[in-house]
Amino acid sequence: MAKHETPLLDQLETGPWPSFVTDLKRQAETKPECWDILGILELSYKDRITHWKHGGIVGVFGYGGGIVGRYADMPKQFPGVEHFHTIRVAQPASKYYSTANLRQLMALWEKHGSGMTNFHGSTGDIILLGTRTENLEPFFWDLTHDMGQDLGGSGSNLRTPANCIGMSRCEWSCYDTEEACHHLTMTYQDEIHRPAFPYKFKFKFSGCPNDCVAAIARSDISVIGTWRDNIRIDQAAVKEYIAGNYPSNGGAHSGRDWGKFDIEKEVIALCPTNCMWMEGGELKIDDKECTRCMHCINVLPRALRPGADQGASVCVGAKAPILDGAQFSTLILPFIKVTKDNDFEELIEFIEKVWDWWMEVGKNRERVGETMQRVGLPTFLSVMGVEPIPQHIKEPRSNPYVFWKEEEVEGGFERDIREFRARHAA
Amino acid sequence: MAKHETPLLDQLETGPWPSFVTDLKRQAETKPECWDILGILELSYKDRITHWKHGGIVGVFGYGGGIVGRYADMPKQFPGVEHFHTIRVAQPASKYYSTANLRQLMALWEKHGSGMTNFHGSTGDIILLGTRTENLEPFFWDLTHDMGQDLGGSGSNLRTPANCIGMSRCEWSCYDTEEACHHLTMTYQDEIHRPAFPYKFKFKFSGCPNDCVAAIARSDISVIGTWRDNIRIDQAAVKEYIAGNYPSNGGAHSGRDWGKFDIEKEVIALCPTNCMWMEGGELKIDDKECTRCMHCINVLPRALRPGADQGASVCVGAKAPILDGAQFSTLILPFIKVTKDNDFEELIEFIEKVWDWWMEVGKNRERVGETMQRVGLPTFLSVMGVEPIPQHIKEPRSNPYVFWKEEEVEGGFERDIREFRARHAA
Amino acid sequence: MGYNPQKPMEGRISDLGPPHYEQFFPPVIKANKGKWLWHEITQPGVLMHKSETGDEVYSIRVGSPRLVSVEYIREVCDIADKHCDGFLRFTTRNNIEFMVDSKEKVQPLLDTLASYGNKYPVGGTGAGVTNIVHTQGWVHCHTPATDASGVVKAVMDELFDYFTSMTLPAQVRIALACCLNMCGAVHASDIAILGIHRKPPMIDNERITGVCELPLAIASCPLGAVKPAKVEVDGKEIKSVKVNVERCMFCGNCYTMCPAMPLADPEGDGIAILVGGKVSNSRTAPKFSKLVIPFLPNNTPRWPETVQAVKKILVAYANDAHKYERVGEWAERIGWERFFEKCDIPFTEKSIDDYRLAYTTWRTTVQFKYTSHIK
Amino acid sequence: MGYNPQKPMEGRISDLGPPHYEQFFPPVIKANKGKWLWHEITQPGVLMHKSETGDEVYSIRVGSPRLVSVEYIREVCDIADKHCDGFLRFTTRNNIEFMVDSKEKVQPLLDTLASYGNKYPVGGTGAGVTNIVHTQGWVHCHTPATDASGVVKAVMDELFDYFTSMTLPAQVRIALACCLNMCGAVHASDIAILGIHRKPPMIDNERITGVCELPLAIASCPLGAVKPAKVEVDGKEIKSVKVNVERCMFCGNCYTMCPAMPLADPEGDGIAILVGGKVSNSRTAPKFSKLVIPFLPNNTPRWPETVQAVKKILVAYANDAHKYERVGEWAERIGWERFFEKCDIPFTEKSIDDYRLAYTTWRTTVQFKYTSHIK
Ligand code: SRM
Ligand code: SRM
Ligand code: SRM
Ligand code: SRM
Ligand code: SF4
Ligand code: SF4
Ligand code: SF4
Ligand code: SF4
Ligand code: SF4
Ligand code: SF4
Ligand code: SF4
Ligand code: SF4
Repeated sequence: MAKHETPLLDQLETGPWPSFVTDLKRQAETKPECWDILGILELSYKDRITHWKHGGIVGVFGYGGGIVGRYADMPKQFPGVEHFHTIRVAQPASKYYSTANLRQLMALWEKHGSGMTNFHGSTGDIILLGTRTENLEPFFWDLTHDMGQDLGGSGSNLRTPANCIGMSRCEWSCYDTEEACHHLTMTYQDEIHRPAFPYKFKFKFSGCPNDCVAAIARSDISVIGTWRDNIRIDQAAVKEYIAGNYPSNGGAHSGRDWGKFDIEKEVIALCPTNCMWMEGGELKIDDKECTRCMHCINVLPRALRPGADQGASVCVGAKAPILDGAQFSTLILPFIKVTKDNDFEELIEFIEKVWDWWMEVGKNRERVGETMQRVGLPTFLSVMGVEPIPQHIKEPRSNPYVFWKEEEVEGGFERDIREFRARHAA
Repeated sequence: MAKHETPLLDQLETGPWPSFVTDLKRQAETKPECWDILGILELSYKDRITHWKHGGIVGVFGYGGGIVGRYADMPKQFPGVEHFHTIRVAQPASKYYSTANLRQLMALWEKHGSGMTNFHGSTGDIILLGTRTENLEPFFWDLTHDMGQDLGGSGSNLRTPANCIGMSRCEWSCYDTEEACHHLTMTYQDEIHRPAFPYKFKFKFSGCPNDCVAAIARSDISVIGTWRDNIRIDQAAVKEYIAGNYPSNGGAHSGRDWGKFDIEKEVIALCPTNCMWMEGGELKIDDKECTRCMHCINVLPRALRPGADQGASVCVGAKAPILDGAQFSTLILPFIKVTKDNDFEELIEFIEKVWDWWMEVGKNRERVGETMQRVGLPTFLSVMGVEPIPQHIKEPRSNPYVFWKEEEVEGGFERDIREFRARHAA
Repeated sequence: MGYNPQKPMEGRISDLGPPHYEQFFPPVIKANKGKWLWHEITQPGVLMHKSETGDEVYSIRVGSPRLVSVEYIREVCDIADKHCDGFLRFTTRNNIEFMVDSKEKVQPLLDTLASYGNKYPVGGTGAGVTNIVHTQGWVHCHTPATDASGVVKAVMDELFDYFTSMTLPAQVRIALACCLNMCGAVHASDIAILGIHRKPPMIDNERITGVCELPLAIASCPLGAVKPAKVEVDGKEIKSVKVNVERCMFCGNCYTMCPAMPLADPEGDGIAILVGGKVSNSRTAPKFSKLVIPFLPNNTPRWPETVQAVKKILVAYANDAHKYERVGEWAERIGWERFFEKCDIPFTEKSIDDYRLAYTTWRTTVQFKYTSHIK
Repeated sequence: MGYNPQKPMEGRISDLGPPHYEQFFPPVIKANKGKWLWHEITQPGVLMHKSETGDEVYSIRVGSPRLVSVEYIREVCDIADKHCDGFLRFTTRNNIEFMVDSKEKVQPLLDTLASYGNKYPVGGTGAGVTNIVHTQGWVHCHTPATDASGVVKAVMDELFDYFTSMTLPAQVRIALACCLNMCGAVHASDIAILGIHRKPPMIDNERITGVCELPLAIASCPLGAVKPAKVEVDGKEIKSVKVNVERCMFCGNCYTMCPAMPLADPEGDGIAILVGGKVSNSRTAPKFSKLVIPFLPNNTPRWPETVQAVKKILVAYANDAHKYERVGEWAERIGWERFFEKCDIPFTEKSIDDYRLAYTTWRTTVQFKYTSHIK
């Protein structure tokens, strides 16, 4: 039944990890265009080079993003993938689904597309992989009308925000990442769908410094939960850990015999700030020295919890390496409250300040982190109206090249060389 | 008797630290030009600005360095310092002197100069501070003929090399810094006296990683002693330290009560590689993990000594911040033998390779460290014929921007776009 | 009804955004959101979260190839319908999580999963290897220097036991990106598999006029290697560009801006391995991955060199690192010179940075270890 | 005889180099070179080195202002003649060392030194403050932004007790440079006192033609702030330069290249304080000093603001650091936010790098401490 021989891809059907080739082949039985996916991919395996052409601007009316155009360079041989545009469907926060919802979406995709998907794309969208130009509008119609759902982002706009699972199933979340993500996504539908930025822009929301959505590595604005009071300690539970009655790190290391749990070695000595110690059988923390790295909490989840006065740190400017090398986000707001109670006011205000500025000064295809590098962190802070504090930096500058402003220097910059020379002959 | 009132400078005659003002005044009694030093300095204290003009090229015949020209911008008021050139006299290695030698030099300076000096300049020279142009040749004549001594460096040449006290009085020196410094200084008299480099070039020699001549911070070639076998341990002495019978760190901390010596806390826990431990009352070192930081040896000088197979690491490229920010020297040769037995052959060969290259590619006023930055470390290593090893870097690159060379890539760089397009339609 | 191409604007709905997440919560999640107290990984792939209400939720994590069919998703829905009241979720690393609200429901679910053969491997938790975050590769993208799904399949086949167990010193996050655009967090992964080009772009002079804005193409090059040029096409002089191949570091940014500058090539393209990145703030700050193997060939269909390289690093790490120590923390503790030795990776000058912040990576101390690198 | 200006080349000798060091060794040094086994600081300023021959040498270290007269050196020679067989040495930090070959000879030497009043302070060893390495300042140089010897005198008066004792957690190396050329190791000092300009250069159009090579002046500016310009001087148009003051960061490199671009100014010039540098490889690698106080005025003759700033940092360090911990190691352990707080130094944006490698200093983690900086 195979439309193309795939001797190379067939070799990816062995081995314990589930095989996308097997899956494609099964799907091809009902969606014959999948044979052409297999065929063109097999050809790439033979040629060791992609067979997709460069880009192609397609979309649905009124949206500047959400679809990535794609055409095969061998349309004759593989007519089923001649057009092979992907559709990015905005995922729900935390990526929970009902099977009803998923089945409905799958039915739509069976009707309008290739039958193949990515659950999920790296940004967070549901990726529907491959369809023809003429199917885009009908699919979009059904998606909006039948399912009440929408496309995600692509292009120079706000990309689909994403979040870690947060409070819905994690004990450490310091704000409601789902609600923050959803609320901001809804607030900025226009920014998601209609490109007006110098380049792409991403939000990601993690509930604590473990950063399970990798916000600090790959979002222009990274909102990462934290607290400002003391780590909550259950001393009885500490004792249970010491006694070996609770598994360290929630059992994460139970596959190997690491010996008896040793609180000194495994917690206290690994605390990066050395702010913990045992005293009278109790675990003590000098919380003002704690940098909330999460290590001790991670290792002793039944004994330690983040403090109760919770909020988030906001960092700005992460991106992939092109062009200047990769950037992590830089800490800009050490602590803000992030809550629906005030409609995420502080966060929204900050975001819009960043945007206003970046839209004005950002160059074409310049991520906000690059703009920050170009103008310098002091300038960025000043345009944001954020007072510079040592928390913004790892360490003070080691070069002495300070840009003094004229108004800071007594007497200003203007001087009379003749008057100077009268006192200091050349 | 004072020729000028010095109410401001007079305030520097109080306080416990010896006063250069008092010293100047006393010298002024026999060398009246010192009054003008005081006078012009007092004026600077009043005006808060220097009263020396920019440079001025003076020197002795046949030398391109050794003298820094200087003229006062108020010669009328301060005729004694109208010309105020400094003379850099090459210091002996380690800066040992006989009083006979010093007295003779002082007599010369009393005769030909201002009577003021710096013992020593930051590079290491004896600085004779201030004389007139017409005194330069007579001074040089007397210096060479009567004392058999010579000028040091200034300008775009090899600057006067300097060294730590080394084997002559330090138990940790891993090669003879004095002999190395002296030998290379004599070898390169021409390079010291006749500028032919793109910019200044400095050698400094420290006998061990404590680096008491700050070589790694301020010399284009930094030769720093090290060893490649095991730290020598006297276990009996270790016991004495533990018992509190020997003062830790050679008594360097004896001014304060730091409590009883604790080998675990003060040595083992501070070892940056964690390669030490106590076993059966003995101190053990896993020497292959040791990075020879010196800390344990510093703390236990009577118990530990550098290994016996000694030599030096050679680092390249330190400099002050202008223009790119300060640089420390970068480790290039992890270990070489540095010994008179082979006339410092390995070191000399390396130095000359650096010079040959730098003189060819270095731009005007570009220190070798800047040239290294400009061409990149891999290129520098390759022109030096040094095999790249991980010891050259703190960590591997985190960007993926590798410059592949055509010959490294199968099939080379040349390709036929038509042939490509035949297989990959645009 | 449906879309009517004759009246494209009629009845159009837009800006709906994603569905509200709450409607997809399994009941036990809905009831306990914000009330969770602690968790425990009861066996590889099975997490138990305990609520202050006394409720428990068991999450069974299942590896997925991410590139999945409609049929596959339907099958997953079948499983969720059977065991999980019709709910499920996906993790940030493309695993599937089936949640049940009591311990008793775990084993039947595991049994169902097992009944599909190797299709739904349970694991990816704790101190093991979880799913490889990856990108499109030859399945969809125009700029890849390698495939994505195929490499991931080959690597995960080899590392399968690390997915289903928790025997490593810490979690190990592996990511793959098929070009330097690095869609994902390859730049901050314990082990990163990165597609790279090694040949400079060709210039398609016959097409460049129509498809490129030359000033943008020229400006796109971070190293100024793209220069304006005049060339003759069919006897007519046209404006085009040329590339100074000496200055090219194969980033592909020019191709992103200009389709007439392709750089892909069967021999030129392949994989670089980077290691030691991390994202979490646990103990140490986030770290970038560092390039340790500059090139491995695109040896389809199973990339044996890449698979072995990843495995070798993982095994060396597993044998040597301390409990809780991530790959990058381990490498920094033992020193990179020792890392190369322990992993038996030949060191090349390609690992030495010569880009913009390069000086900060030079070794400006005489602290080093004697390894086999020093002859 | 002497130099004969009529025949300048006659009898000229050159390239003699420095005298051979060995002739200046005190006998005990000559006899024991390479044989030393260990040392001990028997009291502040007094080092004892023990040789494998059983010999001992006692070195008495004495602080010197470095800027010293012929008379001063003669006096030092008198002391060395009296006690040290006519030998002495200078350290790499401009202290004088008098060496004697037995313990008995120490006290008489100390007594002699004491007889000079405060002229020959004994100290500068071990965990204390040793001499301040410094430069020329207004005594000799053309580019200084502050004086050298005067500031050092004022600071050392205040820190005198730290020179004569060993009560600090570790050695503290203070250095002063009077301009950004940083003659010395100010860029790698525990505490650095640095003269800085804050006004852009003036252009002396009347003199520029004769004294400057304009292309060199233009090329000298690392930020391209110096541009060619045409100006009128005495009714004639000449070629000159102009400075874009917005881009100037007052490094003074243009003045070094071109005397017609002076930038010194009584109000503009002053002192910046940098801390946390080190040179030794002990425990941690060499570190650069970091700018923590951007500006203090040239308040002659005793620079009280500078003196107090240095003292404050030193006291905070003395109170808080662990044994063996250098200033920079302490700051990194407690975190720079805590450093500013403990030293009671107001943080300003001037401490935030915005030069070439700036990004590497940004805080790319959510690890931080709550200090008073967070409102
Ligand atoms: C589909 C997806 C990869 C995947 O398989 O998951 C993807 C695919 C593409 N990315 Fe991406 N990026 C995807 C997530 C990312 C991420 C990860 C993230 O968002 O968390 C990054 C790194 C983070 C960041 O934004 O820096 C990322 C960094 C890039 C870049 C480099 C951007 C930069 O500023 O350095 C490009 C280049 C560009 O924009 O021209 C890029 C460009 C592209 C393009 C559009 C190719 C191009 O040159 O125009 C790819 C289209 C592939 C295709 O044929 O469908 N993609 N891209 C991901 C989006 C799916 C989704 O919506 O969920
Ligand atoms: C005298 C001395 C300072 C002192 O008081 O000790 C000194 C004085 C001058 N230095 Fe220096 N430097 C002196 C040691 C240093 C050092 C320290 C060292 O050599 O260990 C450095 C830092 C290390 C380095 O080389 O990078 C140093 C880095 C500079 C620089 C910056 C060089 C650079 O590459 O960044 C300049 C600027 C220049 O060369 O134009 C400079 C320029 C100068 C000039 C010549 C001024 C100028 O702009 O042309 C000064 C002449 C002052 C005068 O009026 O006499 N001086 N200079 C030191 C030489 C004495 C001696 O020979 O022993
Ligand atoms: C389900 C998920 C969040 C989600 O919204 O989907 C999640 C869930 C949990 N993470 Fe995570 N993490 C998830 C992605 C991440 C990521 C992001 C990534 O890998 O791309 C990170 C950052 C990775 C990095 O640092 O490079 C991440 C770094 C952590 C850490 C930090 C560990 C460390 O030592 O660095 C912890 C704490 C721990 O494991 O001790 C953690 C802990 C946890 C806990 C224990 C939180 C809790 O109490 O429920 C969860 C179970 C851990 C487990 O699987 O062993 N989670 N976690 C993600 C599962 C991905 C997967 O399918 O494998
Ligand atoms: C005499 C001198 C060498 C010379 O050729 O003149 C010297 C001599 C000694 N140094 Fe040093 N050092 C000398 C300048 C230096 C310098 C250079 C500088 O300060 O400009 C350094 C690097 C400074 C830095 O790291 O910033 C230096 C870093 C050390 C260290 C490393 C300490 C550390 O913990 O970082 C040691 C080891 C120790 O003290 O435990 C050391 C140890 C020693 C010993 C104990 C070596 C020995 O066994 O004899 C000597 C006596 C130390 C003392 O004074 O307490 N010496 N020492 C220099 C005295 C300068 C002075 O007058 O104060
Ligand atoms: S980032 Fe924190 S809150 Fe979010 S899932 Fe991970 S551990 Fe939980
Ligand atoms: S969260 Fe991190 S810094 Fe804070 S006490 Fe725990 S281990 Fe230490
Ligand atoms: S650098 Fe080493 S060998 Fe030289 S004086 Fe200092 S401690 Fe001694
Ligand atoms: S020299 Fe340094 S690294 Fe080596 S054992 Fe001693 S303390 Fe450790
Ligand atoms: S990493 Fe590169 S090749 Fe892969 S999907 Fe992203 S843009 Fe395409
Ligand atoms: S691949 Fe990158 S470096 Fe090479 S020419 Fe294109 S943009 Fe420039
Ligand atoms: S630091 Fe500057 S002002 Fe001071 S001596 Fe050196 S060049 Fe002159
Ligand atoms: S002082 Fe420095 S930055 Fe300013 S114009 Fe001169 S060279 Fe340029």
